[in-house]
Amino acid sequence: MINFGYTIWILLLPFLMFLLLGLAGHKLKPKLSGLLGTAGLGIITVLSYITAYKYFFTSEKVDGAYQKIIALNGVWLQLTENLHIDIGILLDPISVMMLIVVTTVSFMVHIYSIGYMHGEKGFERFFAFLSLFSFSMLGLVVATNIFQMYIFWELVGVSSYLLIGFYYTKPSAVRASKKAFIVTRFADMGFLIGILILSFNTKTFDFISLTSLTGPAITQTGGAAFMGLSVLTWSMIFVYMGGVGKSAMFPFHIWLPDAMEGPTPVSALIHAATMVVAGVYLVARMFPIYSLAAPDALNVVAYVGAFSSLLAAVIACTQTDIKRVLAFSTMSQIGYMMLALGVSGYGGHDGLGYMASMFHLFTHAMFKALLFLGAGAIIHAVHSNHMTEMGGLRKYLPITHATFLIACLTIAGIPPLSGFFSKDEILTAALHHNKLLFAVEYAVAGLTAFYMFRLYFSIFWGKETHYHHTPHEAPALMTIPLIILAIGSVFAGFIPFSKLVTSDGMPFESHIEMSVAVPSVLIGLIGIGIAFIMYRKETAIPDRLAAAFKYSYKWSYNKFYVDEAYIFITKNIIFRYISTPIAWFDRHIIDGTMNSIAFVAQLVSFRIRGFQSGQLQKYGFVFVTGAISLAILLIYLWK
Amino acid sequence: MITGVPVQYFLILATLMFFAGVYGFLTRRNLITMLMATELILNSVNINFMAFNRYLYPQKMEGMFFSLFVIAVAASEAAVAIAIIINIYRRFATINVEDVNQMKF
Amino acid sequence: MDILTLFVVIPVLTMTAILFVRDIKHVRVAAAIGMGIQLILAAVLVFSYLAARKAGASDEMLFVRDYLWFKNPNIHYAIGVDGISVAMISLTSIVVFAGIFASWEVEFLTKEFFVSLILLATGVFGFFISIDLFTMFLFYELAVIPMYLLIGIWGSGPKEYSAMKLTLMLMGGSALILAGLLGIYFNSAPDGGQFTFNILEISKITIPISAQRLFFPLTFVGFGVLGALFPFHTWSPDGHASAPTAVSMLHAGVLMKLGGYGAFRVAIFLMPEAAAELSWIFIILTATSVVYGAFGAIVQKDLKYINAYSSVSHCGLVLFAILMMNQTALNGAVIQMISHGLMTALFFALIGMIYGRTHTRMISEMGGLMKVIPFLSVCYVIAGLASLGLPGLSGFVAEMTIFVGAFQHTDVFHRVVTIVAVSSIVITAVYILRVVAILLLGPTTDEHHEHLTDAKWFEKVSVVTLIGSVAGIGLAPYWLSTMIGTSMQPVVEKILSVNPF
Amino acid sequence: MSPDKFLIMRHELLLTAVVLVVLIAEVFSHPDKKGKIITLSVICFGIITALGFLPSAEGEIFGGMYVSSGSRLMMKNILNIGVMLVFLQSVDWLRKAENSDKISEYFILLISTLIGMNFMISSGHFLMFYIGLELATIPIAALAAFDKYRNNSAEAGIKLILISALSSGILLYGLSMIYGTLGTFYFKEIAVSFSNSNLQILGFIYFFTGMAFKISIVPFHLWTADVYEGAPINITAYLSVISKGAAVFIFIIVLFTVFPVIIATWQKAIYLTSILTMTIGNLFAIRQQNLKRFLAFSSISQAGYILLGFIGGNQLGMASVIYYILVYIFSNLGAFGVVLAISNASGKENIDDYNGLYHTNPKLSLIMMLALFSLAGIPPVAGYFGKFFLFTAAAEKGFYPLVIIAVLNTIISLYYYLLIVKAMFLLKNESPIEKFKSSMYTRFALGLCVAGIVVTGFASALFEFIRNLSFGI
Repeated sequence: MINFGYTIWILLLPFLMFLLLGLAGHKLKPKLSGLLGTAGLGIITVLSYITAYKYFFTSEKVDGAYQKIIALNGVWLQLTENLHIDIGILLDPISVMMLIVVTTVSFMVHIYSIGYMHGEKGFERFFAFLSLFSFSMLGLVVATNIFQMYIFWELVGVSSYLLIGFYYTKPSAVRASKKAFIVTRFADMGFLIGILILSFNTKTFDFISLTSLTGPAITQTGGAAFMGLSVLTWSMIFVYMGGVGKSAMFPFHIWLPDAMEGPTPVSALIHAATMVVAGVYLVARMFPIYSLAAPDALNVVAYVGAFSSLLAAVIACTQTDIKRVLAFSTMSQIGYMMLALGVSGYGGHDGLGYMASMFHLFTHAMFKALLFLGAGAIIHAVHSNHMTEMGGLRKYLPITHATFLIACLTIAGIPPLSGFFSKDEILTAALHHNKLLFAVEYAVAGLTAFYMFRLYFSIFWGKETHYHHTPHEAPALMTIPLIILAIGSVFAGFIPFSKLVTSDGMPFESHIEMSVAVPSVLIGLIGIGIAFIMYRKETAIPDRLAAAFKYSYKWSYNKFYVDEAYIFITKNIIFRYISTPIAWFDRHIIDGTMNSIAFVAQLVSFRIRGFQSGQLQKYGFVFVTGAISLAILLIYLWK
Repeated sequence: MITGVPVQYFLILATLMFFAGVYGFLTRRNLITMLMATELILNSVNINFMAFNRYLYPQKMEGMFFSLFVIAVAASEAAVAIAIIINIYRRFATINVEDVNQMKF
Repeated sequence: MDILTLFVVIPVLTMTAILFVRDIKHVRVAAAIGMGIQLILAAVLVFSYLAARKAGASDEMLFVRDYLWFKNPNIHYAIGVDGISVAMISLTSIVVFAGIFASWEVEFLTKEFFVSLILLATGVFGFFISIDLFTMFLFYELAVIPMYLLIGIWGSGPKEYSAMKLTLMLMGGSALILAGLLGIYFNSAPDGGQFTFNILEISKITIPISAQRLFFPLTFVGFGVLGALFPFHTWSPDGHASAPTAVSMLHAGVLMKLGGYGAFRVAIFLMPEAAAELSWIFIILTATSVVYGAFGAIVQKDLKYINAYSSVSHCGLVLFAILMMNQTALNGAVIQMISHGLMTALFFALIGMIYGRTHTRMISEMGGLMKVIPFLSVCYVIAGLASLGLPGLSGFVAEMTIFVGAFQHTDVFHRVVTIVAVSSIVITAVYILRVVAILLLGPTTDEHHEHLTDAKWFEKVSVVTLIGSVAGIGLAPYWLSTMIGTSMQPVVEKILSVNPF
Repeated sequence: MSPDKFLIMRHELLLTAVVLVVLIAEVFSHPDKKGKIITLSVICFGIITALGFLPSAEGEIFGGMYVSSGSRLMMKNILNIGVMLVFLQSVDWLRKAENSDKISEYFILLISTLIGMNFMISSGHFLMFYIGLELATIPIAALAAFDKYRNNSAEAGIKLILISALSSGILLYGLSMIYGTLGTFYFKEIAVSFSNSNLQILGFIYFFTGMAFKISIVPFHLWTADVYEGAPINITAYLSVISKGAAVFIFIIVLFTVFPVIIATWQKAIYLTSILTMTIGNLFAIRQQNLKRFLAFSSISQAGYILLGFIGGNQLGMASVIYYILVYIFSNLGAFGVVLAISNASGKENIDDYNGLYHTNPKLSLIMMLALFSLAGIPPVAGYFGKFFLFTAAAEKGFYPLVIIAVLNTIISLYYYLLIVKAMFLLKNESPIEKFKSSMYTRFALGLCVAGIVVTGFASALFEFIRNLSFGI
């Protein structure tokens, strides 16, 4: 048994860094605080690579399967005798893999940000938030129990809120951050309810005992049924709701495009590589339950994933804001991962989808971060993020151009780039499980290739727009991360994932199925081709097409009006038809009742003042009547 | 023993006097008359006392004494009342009880 | 002089000291010193309590003192604390301390202000230490009545109206409590023997169920009025809106907790059978007020109204948890009392400071304050996050304990209602973020607000004290929750003995 | 019967002595030295108040017509204290020019009413009771009409004297029935031979109305407000505290010792009337502007609360009633003392004249607030304990509905007491009552009241003492 105790620093370091930069940041020099943050993250990155090495290659396996190792664990809050929230570190293939992803991308982004955010107001605040995010994300990844995951889940939520709203004087940014937080919060409510139901039935939060094949969750799958689904299924669906929110799946995807209001490095880190895949990670973490005990829930996962990826891909084809295009492509790719999980089985070769999903998560983190950082470099250069205001940038930004191209090819699934392998695995899994879903994903592959290259061509080729000042290549601090990530996304495909990250820890053989690979590559090429024709040089084709499919274009351009639906619900239903009436009711009915009591007292007191008429004889009359009536009452009526 | 006059007669008389007094108190507008009405009430009580004493408990004289005291007290009460009524007359230039209602409600 | 009585004596001494000093500056210094001592004393109490427990003191209450006061009716001056009251006492001393600093700049009738403020505090401390129903009730009313002057004299807006309404509604509640207490007293010896007001002794016997059916609602509603139980909460918005800063702090932060604490200590603890029988009514009411208060807060325009309604929601959660009547939920209730006390005091302090600068509480008339007064704004954001239950701050701990606890019920009704209550976390997020977005973020709307000055030192003291405690509880809740949990044992045993869930 | 037996009636004898002293002083003092009489009589009265506390023999004289027991002595002492306070407070008023020639009348009449009350309290026979009652009533009518030159005063006098004549007439009528059925006036004998016949109950009810008139219980209260408003303030204070207190004392004694047989009947009567009294008193008090009238109605509702002590017929009840009267003396006289002082200084008697009083006369406002809180039953002042014991006494016999109605009524009364607090502390006034300094007597009296209000509550020994002396059925 290897001692992983040092991994505590993976959590502590960024937290301390956050406290340092948050409390004393404004006293430090911006440069220094940036360096501090980056250095801290560098250390963590090193630590996690060491951890990965030790875990995968030196930790002993039990009959060939990687074990779940509790590096350390402590009770944080005792709830009931057997329910307690722990804070700890759980190491297993996926968490270690996520450690790599998070630290790597985060480190890159840190370096990149030093250049990108140079001279921004609140530089140190930015790095403080980044450290907070890294802390939360790592905590989420290594969570030993579902409640710890929920805790850090909320924390990543808030740090994303803070980072999206980083330019807090910009109303759009404020709105976006608010939207992101509330939408995900709503989803998290589902997550919480799921946790409550689950823990009520299993009496534990702990992942290991939850997911162990002999654990209460899987063995006692029965329980009271509601609408034909077992309690467990319901709880898993609720839990998945949280994942849907974080991973911007339909119908909770609306926050993701707006989240692009944040600084581009943030988009790269949070809204492309790490936080948004938390949902996928959640499902993967609970995978045995989904797969063995709640297959219906797993189907929900699959279909939601597929639909979201298709929707996103269609929308992405018509967006003009490059970051939004990338955002939708992120959503689409995550849809892939969800689908892969959804179509996967548990154990051995059935777990192909699971492996593929994790694989894709890994590669996607690389190339999507690369894309975003590239986009950042471009925006940095032209001070706009509308592709209509770009064109012919390839000669100004050679490095960015190269890396961006690599990334596009990767995401389009062109071999031998990493994207090809992961996507191929997913398609294979889908094909074996469900033809319909396969078809959808197949189409999405084509669309992906198309919109990515639409983006690529209209930025780097297309019409030469005259810029106010000639764009220039980004500084080295920004280009180096690009290059590193490019290398990563080129070679990541050759990592033998099926040996390392599998549903049950047992390595298995995976191979390229030509029957899937060839068509997928083909459709990718077709997509690229169409994009080439339409956007290589500026032509009238796009407009004519747009005119031809006016309505579908309009719908897609307006993201199928989901936002509008939401605004309707919030503004009209909640504000106008619930809150306002309640406020009114409270002020006028309830409070009115209270006041009316006083009023009634006054009124009565005014009405009965006639008794006190000042007429002596009336007094005498009342006196005598009182005496007599009292006598009658007590003698005859009420004896 | 007063022959042929049963006690009921006295009681009935007393009761009539009592309610006559009460009626007078409630209806007569003149303060003096009202005072007299109260005297009527007190006297009805005296009759009661005497009658009871004489007929039912002749061996003890409590009723008699009580009525004596009542008479005395009534006199003093009248004295004070009359004095105040005179003052009323000074102030209000009337002794009509209905005009003496400055304080009300 | 035992340590608990000191909690009443020191404020009294402070008041006398204030009465004798001449200068305004010395007045507030005296107040600050007195309450500082109180704070230290609270810390001492906490540590000596934990030490005593560690030493194996297993009684339900520690530091118990019992002096006969009136022989018949059998009234004692009986005091004693368990973990719960220790926690509440430390909460109180923190909030009062912060409140003194928050009201550092009271110019009008300063002496009287601090005296009444500390009088209120005296009542609260006395309430928390006493285990004799009579003394408890005495301190309760003692704590309520200064509110009238505090709001009426130093308040703002329709202060006379609000003060009168608040006082009368709270006193109405206490009237019901009085009836309930008498009922409990005369049923405290069902099988002969001496009647008693002593909570511990009453808890040993079972009050006849017929009596409970009458007196449980009386006491619970009576305390519920102070705990902002729907529909008796309407004093809260007006009262808070009109009250001066420190008073809102103390009132929402501490005084409203008297309601929850009393409902728990008297209504539930002494009359569990009736509680179990009738709880469903009140559970529905409280669940309503949780959601209702949150929704009501969404559309408010006045900062203090928003907070008042959020207090309705949060205190509703307290009563809700109390009615769930199991270990975890009750723990949660106490933690929620403490956490809400701290963060709402923080809120009101900040609102007062912002109001002192911008001279408006209408969020529509402010905007972009983050640029101008970063310290206060950041603290406001932190308070907001605490209030919407962000992990790492106290709100999360409390709410999660309550939800998990409440969800452990075997019957579906409780669980469904719990889910309803859970939905409040979203609504809370909505109104908190709405305020933060309008008030602090975005461009500065009013050019007069361009040149505001940030917090002064005493304001920082007040705010930092509170944030420190909020974060402390949020980061390391274990000791607090165990301290409460161990003291909760006897209560839970009594409850379970009569109605095992 | 040896003369030293008469020492049992020490209070009455001493008071009579004081009356004589004052009379002689009046006769022999130089016309422009009348002011001295005030000091003289106050001092004399102070002395006898002190003497009253000396241990005294218990027993009966005049063949049981006059009974003296510990509880009755205590009641007399309590009344003495109250009268002492009234005297101290009325010094400033008496020193005014228009009263210079009526000083000794004032003292003589007042003390003679007190003598009447003392006899009434220690009566063991209805004749003694009746004499005491009338002696306690008639001079007050004269006192109410004391201000010859004020219409209201005369009106108050006439209203009081006539209504009291009516009520005593009715009371006597009731007594005559009881006499007719039982043939005795001795409390003891009545108690043993009292049966439940209608005639006796009728007689009892007429007696009840007579007492109700003195205590001003609804519906026999209507004279109260007018008389209180019209009479000079210190007379009002006297009426509202001393004469009401005395009536309460003798009433509870009679109920407990003479009519225990028909407890069921009078419990019903008291049940009804107490609810009526509290509620009506409060409802009328809400609207009042004149402070004397206001306090009149407040005292009516207080009477309603006091009845809660009667209803149980238990020892705790009697104890709490006596205790409450003591507390009530301090609280009400505190309030009246402030009103009197202010009216002497500025002639203002309306609530809205009091606006912003705190800023000019903080001490007076604080005393007023304390007194009002005590009347409203706010801790930690004595009134709270008093009310608590009253309610406890009622609850002990299980009259919970009555208790709940009572506590809810206290909210209304709290409301109008707070109205005055509001006027004094919250409201602003462009022409407030200017700052003034009242005489040493007044300040001493108010000091005593405050001391009483504050101390009486916490001093549990006092309540224990009272409780040991009091008795139940």
